Amino acid sequence: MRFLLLICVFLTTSAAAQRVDANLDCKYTGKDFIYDCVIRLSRGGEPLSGAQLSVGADMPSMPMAHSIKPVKARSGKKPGEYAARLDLEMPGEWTVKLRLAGPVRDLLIVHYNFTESGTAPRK
Amino acid sequence: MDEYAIGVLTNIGLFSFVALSAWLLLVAGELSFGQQAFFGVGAYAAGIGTAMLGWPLPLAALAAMALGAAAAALVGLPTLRLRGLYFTMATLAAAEMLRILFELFHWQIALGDERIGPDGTQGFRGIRWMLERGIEPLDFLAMVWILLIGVMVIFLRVENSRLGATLRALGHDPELARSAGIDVDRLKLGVVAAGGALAALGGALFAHHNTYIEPRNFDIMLGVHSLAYGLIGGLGTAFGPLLGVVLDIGVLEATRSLQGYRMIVFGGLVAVLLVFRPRGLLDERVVHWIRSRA
Amino acid sequence: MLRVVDLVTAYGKIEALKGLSLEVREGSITCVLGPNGAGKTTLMLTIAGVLRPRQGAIEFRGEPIAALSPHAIVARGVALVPENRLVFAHMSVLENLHAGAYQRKDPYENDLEKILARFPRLKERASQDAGTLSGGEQQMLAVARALMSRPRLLLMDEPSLGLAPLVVEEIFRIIAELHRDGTSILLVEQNAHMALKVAQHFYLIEQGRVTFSGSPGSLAEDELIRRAYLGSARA
Amino acid sequence: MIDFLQNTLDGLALGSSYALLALGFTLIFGVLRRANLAYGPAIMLGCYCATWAYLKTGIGLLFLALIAVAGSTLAGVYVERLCFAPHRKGAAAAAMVASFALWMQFEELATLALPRHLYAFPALYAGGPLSLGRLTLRVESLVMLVAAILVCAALWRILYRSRFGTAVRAVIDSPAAAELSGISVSAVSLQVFALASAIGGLAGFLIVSGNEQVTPMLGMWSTLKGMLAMMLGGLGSLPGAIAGGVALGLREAHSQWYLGPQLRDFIAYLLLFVLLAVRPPWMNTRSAY
Repeated sequence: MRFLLLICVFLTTSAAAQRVDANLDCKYTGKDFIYDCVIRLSRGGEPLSGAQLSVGADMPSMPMAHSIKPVKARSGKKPGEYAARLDLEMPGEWTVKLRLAGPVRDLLIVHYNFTESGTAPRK
Repeated sequence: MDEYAIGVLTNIGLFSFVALSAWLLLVAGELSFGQQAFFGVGAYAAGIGTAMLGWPLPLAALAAMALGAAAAALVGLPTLRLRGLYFTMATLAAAEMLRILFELFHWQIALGDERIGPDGTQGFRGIRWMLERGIEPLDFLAMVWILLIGVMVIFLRVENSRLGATLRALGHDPELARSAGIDVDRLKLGVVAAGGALAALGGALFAHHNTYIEPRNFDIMLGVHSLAYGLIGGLGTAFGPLLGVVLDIGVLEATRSLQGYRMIVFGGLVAVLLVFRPRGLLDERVVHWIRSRA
Repeated sequence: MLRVVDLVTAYGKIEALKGLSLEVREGSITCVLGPNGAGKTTLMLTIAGVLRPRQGAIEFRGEPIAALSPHAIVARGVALVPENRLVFAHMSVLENLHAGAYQRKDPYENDLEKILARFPRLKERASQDAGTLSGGEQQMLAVARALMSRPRLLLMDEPSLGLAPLVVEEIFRIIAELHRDGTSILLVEQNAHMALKVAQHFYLIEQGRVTFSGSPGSLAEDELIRRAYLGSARA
Repeated sequence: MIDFLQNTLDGLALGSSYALLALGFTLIFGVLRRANLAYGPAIMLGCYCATWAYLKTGIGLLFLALIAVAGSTLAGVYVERLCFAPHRKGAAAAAMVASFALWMQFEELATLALPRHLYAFPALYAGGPLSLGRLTLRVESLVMLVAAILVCAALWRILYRSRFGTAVRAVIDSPAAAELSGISVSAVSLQVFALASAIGGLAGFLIVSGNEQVTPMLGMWSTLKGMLAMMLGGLGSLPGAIAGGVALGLREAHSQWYLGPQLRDFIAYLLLFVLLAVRPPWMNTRSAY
């Protein structure tokens, strides 16, 4: 039954909803490429609070393997801020995947360069 | 099931498509380093279909498969007579050309307040068909595996048919196959096109799973891994490449405690395994033995 | 000098040798006769180490050699002149001869001179690529290359196959010379008539087994030749 | 015109590094008739050993070169024993995939030892480039060119004027006949692997000290460029490897100047694809060297 429903959903089209924006700011903890990250979410310029957020990461080459185990983010100090600790295997470029559940359902992809001083957006 | 387990199982399913397509050529006697490109063709085509043209996913996936088969046949035609390393290098060259074309591919349209479409090396984001329809990761997982099982059923049927025997004859000795009256060129072209379509289907699903693709997703690493899966799992049955993927991703996930040493352990294990089983775990002999028991 | 005991060699499930035994005495020419498919070439390849026997023993000067690889068997003094004249086609005649002496540690310039003197045709073509030689010349080269390793025992697999009668005579003249110089020879031949002229002892093998052995003359020649070409089963 | 000449000069320098890489690749391919995917990664590992030693002790360039060569050679020997020695008869696919598995090993080993993506490597030559009229030539390029010529000459001597060379060419010509002549195919393969990896290590050292940096990407880069140059020159031919390397370098330098890096690579692969499909006579050489 659920499968039939799914097929119906597949064949429909729908309009785009308003998108969530994300940015990331990580600090290197100094050991084994563990980073403490602050994630800021906003929608239409307004901070987005109360979302259930999990954070994962992939290397750009081989996105279906070598991914780190996603972690759940905690709510941060300010509205729209979330905190997560990422345990990366190596520094360098990572594709960070932010999966939102809760009030909004979304998947956001951002690119960052992880170095020993912190993160910088790619290019 | 938690989100993480769903993710791992989905990845295994997605990888299996491109591994099966490399395996198909391996059974026909050729090493292809180029299946990742058709995976990429499928990903881009399906992404453009749903995100830019507003098609439903099934239609976009079918278009992706057609395009993947066409691209593979186009690469296959001039290389039909190449054997061994020559064929392998030709597929690699073609795949890298396609990847560079993805890097040069800019085509964006305005949708709402943002521009959507492939943007060269910056990639193609916003392939949000699943999210817009509220399809849950678990449903997506079910869809991937239903399609994969469908493909497997076809493979296993072909395996026991005359076509399967012909295919293995071709892989065993193309000259002998030719002299036995098999139209080797047509058969090989068919295999190449089928492999392209299969990889493209995987790519179409991958693009929608990830919502974002970029040219580097389709570099040679993916191609060589796909090839390795078929050979590790075994050339005797279509379950071979699946076993290879499960072993690789499964072992990688299970050995998180070995973080940093995983590839050292796994790489060594693969090399040693191939010493003892050069045609993989489920090679023709094992498959024959299992069949005779069943 | 060479003792082969109860040798079994198989290709997959098909046994080409089914418990074959024979012996080569020091300083003798021993000939192996038999119809096509009797296992003669298999025997030679097994002694030379190219094929692994499934069971049985091969002893050379009291030492087991059955598990060794071909190059190690050459180092012990057994050299094979293979049936299909495997020469290094893209190397010169001289380089082929140097390759034959590869495992020798002593200076071998004298031997090289002697061998070139024995094969004047090769001396004329010393710097020519071996692939450009005629069939007979290639056969000479294969023999000369094997001799460069200074073997105590020379295995020759059908040295006269496909060669013109004059060349065949030359080959047999060389075989006789080598024997006079003290080299032991195990010879496989289809040309029973020529072989029996030079051999001191012969074995008749059929379907992977020895069916007769003796010295030339111990079996009537017409009977022998019939069995060597056709086999007794079909006779 | 001056641009054209300068590009040609740059291409020649780049091409000599490709030629060195292709020489090693060709040696291995000639003897084993197998492509060694771990060739580049073994070179990368050697260069990482040198980088590691430099960071720990700060020793001089000559020692670094020795370490790079020794490291690559050891890694090459390991690859031969585990991936190629067991698959001498048939199983070309297994050998190739096994060498890929070891590539993964080497890459992880390198990133374990030195986890940053990029490390500085001491410069081969501290001064500025030479000027020849309006043209400039980097000293590093000159060294690379000279090294390529010297290695090629030495290799020619080894192959055509030594006992070992006779054995190598015999194995290439016919492994079966070589064994029957008393030549151990297994030992010759191992020695050739070591020699080729040592040449690769030298090439790698010159490349990283010329670029003054080292990254794990060196592995894939060396395998790809070496293989491309080898294929362009025809499989398993030493002069072909040199010609293929130089041709690749020249073409890259020119197309980079006129077309930019992406089209440069695109044209490299297009050229290879067309050459493979058409198969001009020099790419059909069965004979190695």
